Amino acid sequence: MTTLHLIAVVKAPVIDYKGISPLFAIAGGAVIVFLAALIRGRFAQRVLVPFLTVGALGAAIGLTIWNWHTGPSRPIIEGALSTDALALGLSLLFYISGLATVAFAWRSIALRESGTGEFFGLMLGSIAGMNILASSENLVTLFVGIELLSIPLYVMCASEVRRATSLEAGLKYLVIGSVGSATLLYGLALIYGATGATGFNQINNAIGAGVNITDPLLLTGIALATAGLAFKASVAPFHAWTPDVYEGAPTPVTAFMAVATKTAAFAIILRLFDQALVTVQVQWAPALAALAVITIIVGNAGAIAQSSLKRMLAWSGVAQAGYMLAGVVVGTKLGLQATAFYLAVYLFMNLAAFGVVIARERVSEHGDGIKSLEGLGSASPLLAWPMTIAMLSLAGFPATAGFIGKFYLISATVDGNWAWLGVMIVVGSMMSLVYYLRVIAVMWMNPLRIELPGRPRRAAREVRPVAGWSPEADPTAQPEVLLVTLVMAAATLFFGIVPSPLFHLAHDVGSSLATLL
Amino acid sequence: MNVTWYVVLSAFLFAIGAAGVLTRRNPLVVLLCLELMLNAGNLALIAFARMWGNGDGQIFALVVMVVAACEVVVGLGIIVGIFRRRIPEDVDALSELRG
Amino acid sequence: MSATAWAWLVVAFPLAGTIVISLGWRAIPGRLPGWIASAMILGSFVCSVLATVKLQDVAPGARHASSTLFDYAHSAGLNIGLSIYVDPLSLFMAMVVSGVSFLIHVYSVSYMTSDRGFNRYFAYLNYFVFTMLLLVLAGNIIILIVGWAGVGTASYILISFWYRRTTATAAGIKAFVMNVIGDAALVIAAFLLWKNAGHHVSYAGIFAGSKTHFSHNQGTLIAACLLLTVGAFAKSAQLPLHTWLPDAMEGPTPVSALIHAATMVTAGVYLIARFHPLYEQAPTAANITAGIAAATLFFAATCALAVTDLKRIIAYSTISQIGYMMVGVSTGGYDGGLFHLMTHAFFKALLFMGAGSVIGAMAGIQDIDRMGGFRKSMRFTYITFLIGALALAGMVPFSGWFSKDEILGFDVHRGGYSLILAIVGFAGALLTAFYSFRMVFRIFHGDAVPEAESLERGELFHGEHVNPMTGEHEDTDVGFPGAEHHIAERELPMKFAMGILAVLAAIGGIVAVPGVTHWLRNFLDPSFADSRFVHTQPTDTASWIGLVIGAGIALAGITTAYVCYLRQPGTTARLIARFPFLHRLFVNRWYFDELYDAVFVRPAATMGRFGHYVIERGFVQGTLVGGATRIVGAGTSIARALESGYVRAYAVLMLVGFGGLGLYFLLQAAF
Amino acid sequence: MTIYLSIILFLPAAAGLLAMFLPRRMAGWTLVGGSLLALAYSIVMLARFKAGGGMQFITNDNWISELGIRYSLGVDGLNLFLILLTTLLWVPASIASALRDWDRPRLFAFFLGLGETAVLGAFIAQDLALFVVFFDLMLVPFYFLVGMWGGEDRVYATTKLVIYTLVGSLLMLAGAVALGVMATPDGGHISFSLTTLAQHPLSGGSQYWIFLLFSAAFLVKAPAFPLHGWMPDAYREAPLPVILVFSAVVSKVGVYGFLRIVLPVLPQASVHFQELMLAIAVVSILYGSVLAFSQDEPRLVLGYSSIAQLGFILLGIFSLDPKGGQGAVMQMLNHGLVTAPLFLIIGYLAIRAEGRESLDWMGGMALRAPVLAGVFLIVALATLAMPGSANFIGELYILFGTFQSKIVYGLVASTGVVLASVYMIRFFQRAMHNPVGPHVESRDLALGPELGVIAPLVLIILALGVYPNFLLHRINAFAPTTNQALVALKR
Repeated sequence: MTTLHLIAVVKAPVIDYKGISPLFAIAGGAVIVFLAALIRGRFAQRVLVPFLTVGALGAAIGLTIWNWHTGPSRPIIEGALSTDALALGLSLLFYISGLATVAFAWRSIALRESGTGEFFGLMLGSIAGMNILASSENLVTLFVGIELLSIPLYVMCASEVRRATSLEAGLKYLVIGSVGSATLLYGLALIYGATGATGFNQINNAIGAGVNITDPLLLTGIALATAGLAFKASVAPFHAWTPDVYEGAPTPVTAFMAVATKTAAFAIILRLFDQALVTVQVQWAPALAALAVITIIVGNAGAIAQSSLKRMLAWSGVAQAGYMLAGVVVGTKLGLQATAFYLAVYLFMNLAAFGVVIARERVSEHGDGIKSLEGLGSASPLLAWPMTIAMLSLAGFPATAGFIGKFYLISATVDGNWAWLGVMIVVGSMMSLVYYLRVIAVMWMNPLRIELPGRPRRAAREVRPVAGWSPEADPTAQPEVLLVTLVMAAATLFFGIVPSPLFHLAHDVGSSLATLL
Repeated sequence: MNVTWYVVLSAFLFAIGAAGVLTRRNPLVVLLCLELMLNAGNLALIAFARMWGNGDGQIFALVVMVVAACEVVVGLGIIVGIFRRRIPEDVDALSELRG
Repeated sequence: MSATAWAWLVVAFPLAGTIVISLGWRAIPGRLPGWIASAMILGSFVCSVLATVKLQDVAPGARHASSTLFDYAHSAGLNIGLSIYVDPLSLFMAMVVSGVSFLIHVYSVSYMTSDRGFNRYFAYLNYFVFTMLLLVLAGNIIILIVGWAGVGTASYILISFWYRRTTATAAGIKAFVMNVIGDAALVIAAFLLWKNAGHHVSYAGIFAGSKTHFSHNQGTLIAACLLLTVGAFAKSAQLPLHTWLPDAMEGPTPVSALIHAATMVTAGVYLIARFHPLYEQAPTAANITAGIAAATLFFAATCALAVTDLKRIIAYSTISQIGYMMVGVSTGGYDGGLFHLMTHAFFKALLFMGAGSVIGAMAGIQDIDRMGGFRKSMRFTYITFLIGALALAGMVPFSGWFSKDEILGFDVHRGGYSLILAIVGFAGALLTAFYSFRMVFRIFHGDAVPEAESLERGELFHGEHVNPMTGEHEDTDVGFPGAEHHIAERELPMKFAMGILAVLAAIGGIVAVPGVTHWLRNFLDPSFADSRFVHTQPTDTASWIGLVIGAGIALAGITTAYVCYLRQPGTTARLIARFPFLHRLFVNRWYFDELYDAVFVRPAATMGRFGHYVIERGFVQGTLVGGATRIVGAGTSIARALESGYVRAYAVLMLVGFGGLGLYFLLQAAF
Repeated sequence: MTIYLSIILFLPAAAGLLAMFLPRRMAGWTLVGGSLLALAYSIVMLARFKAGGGMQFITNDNWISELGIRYSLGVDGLNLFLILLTTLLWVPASIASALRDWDRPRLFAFFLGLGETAVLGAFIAQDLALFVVFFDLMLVPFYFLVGMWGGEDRVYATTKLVIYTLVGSLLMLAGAVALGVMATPDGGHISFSLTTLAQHPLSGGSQYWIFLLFSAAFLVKAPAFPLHGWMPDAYREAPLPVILVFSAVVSKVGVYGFLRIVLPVLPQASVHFQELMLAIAVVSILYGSVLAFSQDEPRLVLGYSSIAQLGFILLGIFSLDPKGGQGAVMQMLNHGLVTAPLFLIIGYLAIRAEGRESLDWMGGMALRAPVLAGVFLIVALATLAMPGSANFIGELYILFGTFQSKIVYGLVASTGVVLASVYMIRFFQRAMHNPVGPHVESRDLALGPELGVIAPLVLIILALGVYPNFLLHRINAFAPTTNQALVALKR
């Protein structure tokens, strides 16, 4: 009789095909890319497949804009997926980072090791996962999204199969990631157990109505879920995988993970906490605040004294996650907007930085070591300037988007009566100066010595220069990377001086969660 | 009958799995332990579904199984790659990246 | 033209001279800068005389005028105009200053001829006269301070005029710093008066305000007056701020004559005379001032007995004489004090000029033990120097006799505390007479030293250029008066200046001969009409008795000196052998320099080193900077130690984090 | 025509940007042209400035409405002369750097111009957030200028400089945001306009901690003891034209912030912490002076002396008395005006001592360089606030203000006057007087490149010494806005 009951429950959901079209574009694009990759020949591999990938992403962007709307979310698949400005806005970020990754990866070793189609197909799959995650309405789709996001990434990390560290990164990411998702799953299970619902809104209503907000089952569930998501957003103490995986993975993948994965993670964190669990904010806010502080401190502390740029950026990514978490903690509309704004800014400055790293590691005998930037200011300003802008922006200097982002976050914290958290952000930025400025110094001031406090590291991994390039090749030898870098740096500057467009987007995003005041 | 025992059992399973991940050094065993953790989640889901009398949990569990399968596949693939590189299959040996 | 207009010209002339000479330093040939400078000073002397004449026209009650060029600083309740104030007192000072300055300029023209810094010298000298006249004519206390510091600067640059001499530069910075102490004291005094006397900085305003705002002998007023005294003492080298003046003799001799004898150092006397209403309202301050001044006059005289450096002897005598003036003006004997100021300017400048002439003949050597027997070879110098010495000793009928004894007579007449001061004064007079003739006899009498003999033969002895202090040989770049000796005998301008001063020193007394002439008093009285002591003057008979006593003392002193140095040479040696302690005390100037070195200079240097090595290196760089660095470094190594690279360790970390979270939430659940 | 402050503000940066795209030789002179234009324009501004006319030449547009940041500029008695000081002193700095041949001169010109724009922005801004933006932006060009063209240890020095100063200004950022957010009434639109903030003062408690954040920023910038850790390295390593403007102009931004922001916006806190700040000021005066006369490097003599001088300025500000405030403003200008020539002179001395920048290697230079000696003497005397210089009037006002409110601090501070005379005269003597140093070749100022640069500054110093009221009369304008309120509040 329960089976009958089940059959009665399970019925085909209503699907809004317009709303789901971006997801289709991506998923379909993935399939097409996989198929097209079967075609032999240099043209197909070097041109067609990347072109198709770009096409899919472009289409997705177009459809997203077509779908753009503000206000409360509209269901795509009844009770499973829904779309609103939060989902749409953040998925735009996924697509942009996807495009950037295509450019970054085009000449990469990973591509030839793993095969073009596989690489790009997996990337599109991962983006699809992020898309689902961002617009998920319910614990199941949340989990599906997370896994669809992660599993391709595990592969991509390990895609340079000839390189031990790449494999190591892959396995580490897999193991830790699986622990994370298991934890998350268990947490979700407990939340379900406590509330009896999987839909976010139902959970919210349940907590509001029947369930006691101090129900240990629910709270344990929240704790576990928090841990699982914090892992994805590489929030301390769940950050440990980040530096290793970032360093080990092929740099384009690192760039992709750094921006897209983090954005997706924050998308779902925002949804879960500010939509499903907003009524118990008093309960989780202090915990998240504590996490944010730990993350800021640990991230910045770790980034100092790194001699590998990728590793340094990984640590700084951890720190930045801490800043953004502060925006989540306050649980206000302003906080949501600030976080979304910062996510966008974060994308620009990190992609700019990674672009330079990629361009350099292919030609420099120091690989991604900080030494690879030595004297870049005079050697090739075209690369030095974007890096400089990115670093200044990450450090939060004015006239860069990073400054506005921090400003916004701090005002959100103060506005939500979390002023001390704002001060913590500031303290973190102080620590961060040490390593950001060192990068600039290396590029411009060809210093007599780069002082590295802490224990000395082994020489940074060496990358075989791509065939036929001389070490002092000018950046225009890889125009696609240069282009992305310059665009991103320009965006960083532009939005530092004229941030209003981003503010409008952030404002729309803010309007999407009706649960916030 | 009371659903609590199922939950407790699942908790035990989860703990065992976690312990395995922490203690075992062979990547294959680690993968198995991860499976254990996921399935602990499944058990809990089923139990709660039973408790609430709605299907969400069961559907969830089905999805999780698929996912788990995918994870294992990827994991095994990477392990094979490692094996090819003649790296001893010992998770502690994979510690070149650190600091 | 009004009196103030002339007064502005008085100030303007030397300023113009300074600018012209310093800008035209290369264009103007030969001795011309010297003559330009002298002409400028002459101009301001004439103008001050004219101003005086103008002022005499009006009734005695109205003999004061002030004029303001523009607002110097005017905001926030502080209104300072760039203004001058003309009354008999200021004009008297102006005349004395410009007059003596003119003569000394003339003297310098030949004295400095062979110096490579000729033009610079006269630019400085004119600048000094400018600031000095600004000081005496200033219309409010702030402008007074401006002039006050100006003369300090001028004295500094002229003391270290021969800047290659480390001794000169050391003396310069010493003098400068001590003067700045005085300036600071004046600023504070100015504030106290401004705040408590009704927000005025002009003299008239301050005095009117102090009448109404201060009760008799009120604490604040005493404090203000004592601060004024500190300023005055710093400038006039009274105890305990006197140590810079003897060292200031590093400057060229005419500078010593002008700044460190005749004019600048007497500015303190002017200051107290100018602020006499305050001192009369705060007798305590006046008495303290007078007491210290009396101590100074005696102390300095004792030093003058013992030191053997010619210029320093005169310097100490200057300190001592200024002590007399200070006693005079701070006990109410304004006429006497200023009278002595004038006569002292004459005879002391004269003495310095003579000394300069002698030093020229000695090729820069200043030690009187090395001198002797110049009587015949330098007759003119001898006579003038003798006149100066007699005036200084207070011998009948020279100017010093009248002026010194007018002060002492007044104090005796006033009685009480002043009587004690007067007695000290008489004692000092004895010493004065002795040491002044010690100089005369040691330099001009006795057996002729080689320099003197060669001079008699008409040939000029060319000595090595040595630093008289350190005795080290110096490159001629340093610049010297006596590349070929400019001694009064050969140089007309020097003779001219010394001659005039000799006459003045001799007959300067006639301006106030008790019972005969009251020119000076009649002239000055309008400035002191409001004084309590304006009518407490000794009768003429009493004054004459005082004069006779003074003459007697002077005579006694001179005779003693005669006995010691001419009749029975070696007496002094026996005295020294008898009282070695006293001699050591006097020769070392009562160890003041050593004291200050130990109390101020060395501690300051130590503090500097301490600050540099301990606080700066240790605290600021070490603790603050280093500490922060170490903390961050520690955090870094911890964060990276956790990043061990072992997957399982990471899993542990995650579970720990989860444990923390779970614990927190369960606690939430519990409460 | 009205004065558009934006022109003054962005002209230098524009010139620097232009220089980036011109041939190397022209780069330096392009910047000189730009700074001269800015100077000329600001002189016109001075001519049109109405004393006592309150805030003038106002620009007030939206910049980032979402954050309530407005692009609002204005000039009043408080910042009028600081703007002029900036535009004036950038001229000798840019000339000095144009005369010297750097590597990468175009970049140098760009950063120097950017620096001027940032400093001007900090002075002109009438919106707290805008002020913060420019205040932080200032560091970027100076970071590069010191780090790329500095001495041996330049990277260490510049990193230390930027981190030190930015630690302060980041705290200020937090404070500023908090201020703006807290001051807005619920539902009201957030605003950082200084006038608005001054009208809605916060409650005492939050005023206090915000005050501390701001002071941290400003005291580090000044620098005041004990927050001057960056100073010795930066002064030692920075190229001369850069340290010239840094010491003469940039160091004023901090103390300016006290007058422009802290006093009007946080009155209770200012009164509450008055004694603390006065104590810091006095300690800075004494400590700076004492260290100044135990240094052998001219740059450090100036460095520590500026600690002392800024201590005086701080003293005047926190006397919370109109006289003190005006004296402080005046002293900012005077200190800038004397510091710049002193740094130029250090350059000239170094040239004549075979490039050795140490007093031990100098001495006796006056012999064949009377003009240099004279100029040096005038500037040195002005620096130690010799009566007759505008510096004296500045210090007089500061001391009067301090005596008025807290006489004890004033008395202690006045010993600083004496110490100043010690270290400045020592500096002068050890360079110009005494026997000739072994490696000194004494020759007078070259007419064009040396005298031509320094003479105008010296003339200005002299002119202001004769007629200081020229400054006071116009500075007076701001007194009512800040100090009166405080005085009233203290009663």
